[in-house]
Amino acid sequence: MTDQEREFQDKIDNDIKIEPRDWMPEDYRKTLIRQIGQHAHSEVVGQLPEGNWITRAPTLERKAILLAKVQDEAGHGLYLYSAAETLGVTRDDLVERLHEGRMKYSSIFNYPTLNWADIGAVGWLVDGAAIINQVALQRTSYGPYSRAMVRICKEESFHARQGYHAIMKMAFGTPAQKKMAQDALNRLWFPSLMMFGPSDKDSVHSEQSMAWKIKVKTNDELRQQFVDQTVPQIEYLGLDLPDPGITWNEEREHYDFTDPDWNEFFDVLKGNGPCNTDRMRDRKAAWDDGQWVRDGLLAHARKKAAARVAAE
Amino acid sequence: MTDQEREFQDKIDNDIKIEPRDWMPEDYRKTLIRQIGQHAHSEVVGQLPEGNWITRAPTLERKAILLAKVQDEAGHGLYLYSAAETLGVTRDDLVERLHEGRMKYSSIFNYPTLNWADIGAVGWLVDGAAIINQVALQRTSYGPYSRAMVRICKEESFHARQGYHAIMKMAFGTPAQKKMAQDALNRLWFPSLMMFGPSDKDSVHSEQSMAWKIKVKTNDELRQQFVDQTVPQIEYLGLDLPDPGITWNEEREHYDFTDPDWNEFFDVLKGNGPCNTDRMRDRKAAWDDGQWVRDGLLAHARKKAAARVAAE
Amino acid sequence: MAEVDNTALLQFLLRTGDNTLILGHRVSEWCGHAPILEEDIALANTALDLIGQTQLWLGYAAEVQGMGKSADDLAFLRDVWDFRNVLLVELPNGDFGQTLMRQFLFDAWHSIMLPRLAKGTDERVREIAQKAVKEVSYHVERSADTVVGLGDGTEESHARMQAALDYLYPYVGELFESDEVDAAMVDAGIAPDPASLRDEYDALVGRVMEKATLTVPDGSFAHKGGRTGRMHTEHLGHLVSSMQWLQRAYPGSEW
Amino acid sequence: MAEVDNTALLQFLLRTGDNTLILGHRVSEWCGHAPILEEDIALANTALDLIGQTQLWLGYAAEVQGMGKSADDLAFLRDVWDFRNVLLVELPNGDFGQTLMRQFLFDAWHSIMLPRLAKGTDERVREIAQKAVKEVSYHVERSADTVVGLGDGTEESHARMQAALDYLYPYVGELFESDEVDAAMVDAGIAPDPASLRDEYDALVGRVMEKATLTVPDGSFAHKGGRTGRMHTEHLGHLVSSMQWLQRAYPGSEW
Repeated sequence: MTDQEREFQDKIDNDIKIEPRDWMPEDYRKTLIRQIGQHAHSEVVGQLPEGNWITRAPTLERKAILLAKVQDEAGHGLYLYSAAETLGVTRDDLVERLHEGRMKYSSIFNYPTLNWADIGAVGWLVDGAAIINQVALQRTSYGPYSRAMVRICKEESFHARQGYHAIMKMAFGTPAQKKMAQDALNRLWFPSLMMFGPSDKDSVHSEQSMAWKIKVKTNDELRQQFVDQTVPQIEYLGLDLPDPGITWNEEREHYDFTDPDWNEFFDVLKGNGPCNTDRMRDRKAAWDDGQWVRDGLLAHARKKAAARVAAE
Repeated sequence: MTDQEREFQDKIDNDIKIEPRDWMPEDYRKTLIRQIGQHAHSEVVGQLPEGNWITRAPTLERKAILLAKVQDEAGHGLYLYSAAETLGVTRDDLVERLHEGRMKYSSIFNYPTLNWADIGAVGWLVDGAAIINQVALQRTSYGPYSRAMVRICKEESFHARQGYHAIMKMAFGTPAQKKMAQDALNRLWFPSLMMFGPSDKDSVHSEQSMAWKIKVKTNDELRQQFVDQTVPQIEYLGLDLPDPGITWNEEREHYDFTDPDWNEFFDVLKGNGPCNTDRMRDRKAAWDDGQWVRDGLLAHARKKAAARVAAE
Repeated sequence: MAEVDNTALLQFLLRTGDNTLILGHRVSEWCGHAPILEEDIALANTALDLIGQTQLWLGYAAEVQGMGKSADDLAFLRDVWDFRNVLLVELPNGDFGQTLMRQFLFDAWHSIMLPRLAKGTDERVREIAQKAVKEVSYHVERSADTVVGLGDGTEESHARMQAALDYLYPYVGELFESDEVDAAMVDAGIAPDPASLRDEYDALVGRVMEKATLTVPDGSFAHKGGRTGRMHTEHLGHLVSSMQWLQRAYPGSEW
Repeated sequence: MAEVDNTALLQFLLRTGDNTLILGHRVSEWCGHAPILEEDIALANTALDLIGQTQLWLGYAAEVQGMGKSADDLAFLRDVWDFRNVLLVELPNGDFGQTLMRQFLFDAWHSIMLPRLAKGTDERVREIAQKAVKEVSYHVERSADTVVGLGDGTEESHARMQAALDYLYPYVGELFESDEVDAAMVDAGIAPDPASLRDEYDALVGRVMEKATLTVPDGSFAHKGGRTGRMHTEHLGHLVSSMQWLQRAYPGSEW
């Protein structure tokens, strides 16, 4: 370990934030770019499954709530791209990597939203799981990322609460609505568990990330926390447990549960999820169809700047 | 008048059909190309307002009937383009003239179909009006056109009957359905009257066309026939008359009725109808988007032909 | 001031609320598909404001109607013929340029109409308009800037914006139509005669189009039929079948 | 032969009828927008045949269900989760090439399955299949010809057809899934095990793709969830909201 490296690790060990101008190991930078970039992409792609129901939201209030949420997510995308840019990449470069398949986004967004209860369930389960990750990440070692997380967490917990209210309406509604809620829970349960990543023993990047405090808790710890927090909510909603393996373990003082099907997880990662193709097709089409808009606005900005210079 | 012209007119006066290889005056040819071409275009564009409801047809039976009808219309388009081609133009040329705005189609298709009863009303009123025109045209002097008309008339009267049955279901259905039927009748009545063209005194092409038996009855005669046939049907359906001016004239033994608003007619002709832009946009997009298909199939046909020649 | 007839007031409120409902819905269709992330945010924000205004306008409309209905009932349980929005707002999104051009043409009118309503004689109308006017002054600023940026951008962006303007302009005239409903609003001091706003509108649109290097089409032809409900476009029915799906399929549920 | 369990038979009939319903609906979306007038006619004709078959399959399904429902009730009053069509047929039309590729991939399976059903032990299934098989042998001939013509056409048409095949091929595997419903059909001699048709299918598709100069993608990954109803695509919900609009908005009417 060089002196620089030791000094860097000391800061981290003493919970002193690393800032953009500080020296950092190349791998730390790369790992962060990957992680923050993927997080940003997830916010952007995450607009799509929820956007799928905006035009079918059943009341004006629900439409407004959903619009506000999707708007927040786009906003999170912005913060996160900005945080990533402090590490010396551009947003356009990150977007290009996404479109070329060299960067990922959260696999959960490769699952479809098939009934209105999914919108509640996404807030409750998906944002719920995200928050567990993100609360931990508020303590991450990289300053801009940590501060973005603080800001994002506030909004995300608001979304999770709204999601839970939405699913309550469904679970306590008509039999058809309750059936929608159950269907959503059944479909989204295991994909939500997968959001914490593979089991610690199979996780590639974990150990170094923990030492660098890019990760703060292990995948399995976070997953257990999610299960423990969510099972009582399922019971409160009067829904059937989506996994017959869920039982309270007196000894561990945690819920036991069935591991998700990791083959499915890796299939989805490879691009074979139910919606991978559609999501990327939509995003690329948005980007390509918007080229003339970006070009036009840029050309106008240059004309204006040139006119200003000429006038000076 | 030259001998050729006299001979030509004699044939017409004696109800001998003019055939493609016969000599004919250039104006006769041009007028026929315009008339048959516009008729063909009308069949093709006419798919759009009905197609607008195919995905929303309320029963499987209704969907099937509507599909069959639209299929027939495309078929009529084919016959008519073929008839026009006997006069020395190509279908592609006619399509190009349509897309460039140099040829028209029936103005009625520039009105929207806004509720399900419109589909019945189109069959009943629009096809009803078309048949009155077309029955007369079975006796038209140009052989291929006349024969196409005979064939088309059979199918069209079937459509008109089906349309009347569909509107009956609506008029005798729930109050909401009856309201749809009334709404459709009110919106489509005057545009249907316009289908016969301007009043005889304002009609540009009429006199020569009558002499050539390209037209067989005057616009006003045909329009009166339509009103006389339709008013009792409206009454049978229990719908309100769409025009307070409709009254039985004992002396004429015809219904009196209010003239349509010819300003609106000419506005629509100029391109300002409710749907002109959308209809042409749809047709042009279909044509342009399909260029690669036509090119591909042509290229394949050439390869096959070349292979066949090489094998011989 | 004449006392207002409730039938006329209801029509007026439906017109106002259906405009924001349908435009808000159209704009919301963009969600996640904008050319730049900032535009995703801006479009969602515009849609959100318009839906919020809809809740107020249609909420008041439902009260005036006095049949125990809610704003949601009006939004989700009327069929096409009962909608009273101008045709302009129900037209399809087209490309981003067409969406923003439609937005500007509506915002410009909205930004001129609302301050009048905010000073009218009906307290509820006044309150709603006062809230909305702040949002809409931001909308019009933003949509005007984008129209200028794209009109005076590249050759392609200019051509697309001119095509959007040519397509949409014949739908502008309906915003300035007057009928007996409007006359009743004028008599009661609730709203101005729409026709009286045209000069100010033309001046505003003219200024922006000049900066955008775009040509306002000649000709006074105006498509209409939306604000009377007599003849909407075919597009509205498709919008409605999506928007109302859940309420139609599962009537009487709470969401 | 085992006597058939009505629950299984119902599922089988829904799968068969929903395939034709949803594909027929998708194809009908083309109306008036095909690249050539002859194709407008052909597409309408295909849609018409498929809707006609749907009437028979879902009509029989409703009888087997024994709850007094009609084919229309099944088509227009079930929500997405109750549909049992394979995912392939609910995918969007895309361009004309994608539509025809989807059609061929389905027709090829249909043309292999139906002759088996036409010789099965259930009289009604047999009758319906015998009628359908004639129509479908025409469909598959036509769609195969078009796939060949466009695959072996220009560079552009070739590229588009290959892209369509790449996109659609992962949805083919679901046609050959087997579960307890299929086992019950096999036991009762009504239908073959879908898995048993795969070789014949691969041979047919292989022949056509070779003529079309197209490459069948490697990899055995198969999207599924449609024929069990466990997980459709997001596309089906939009199709359904349009298809069912009138029945949902005006329940209990006769049309």
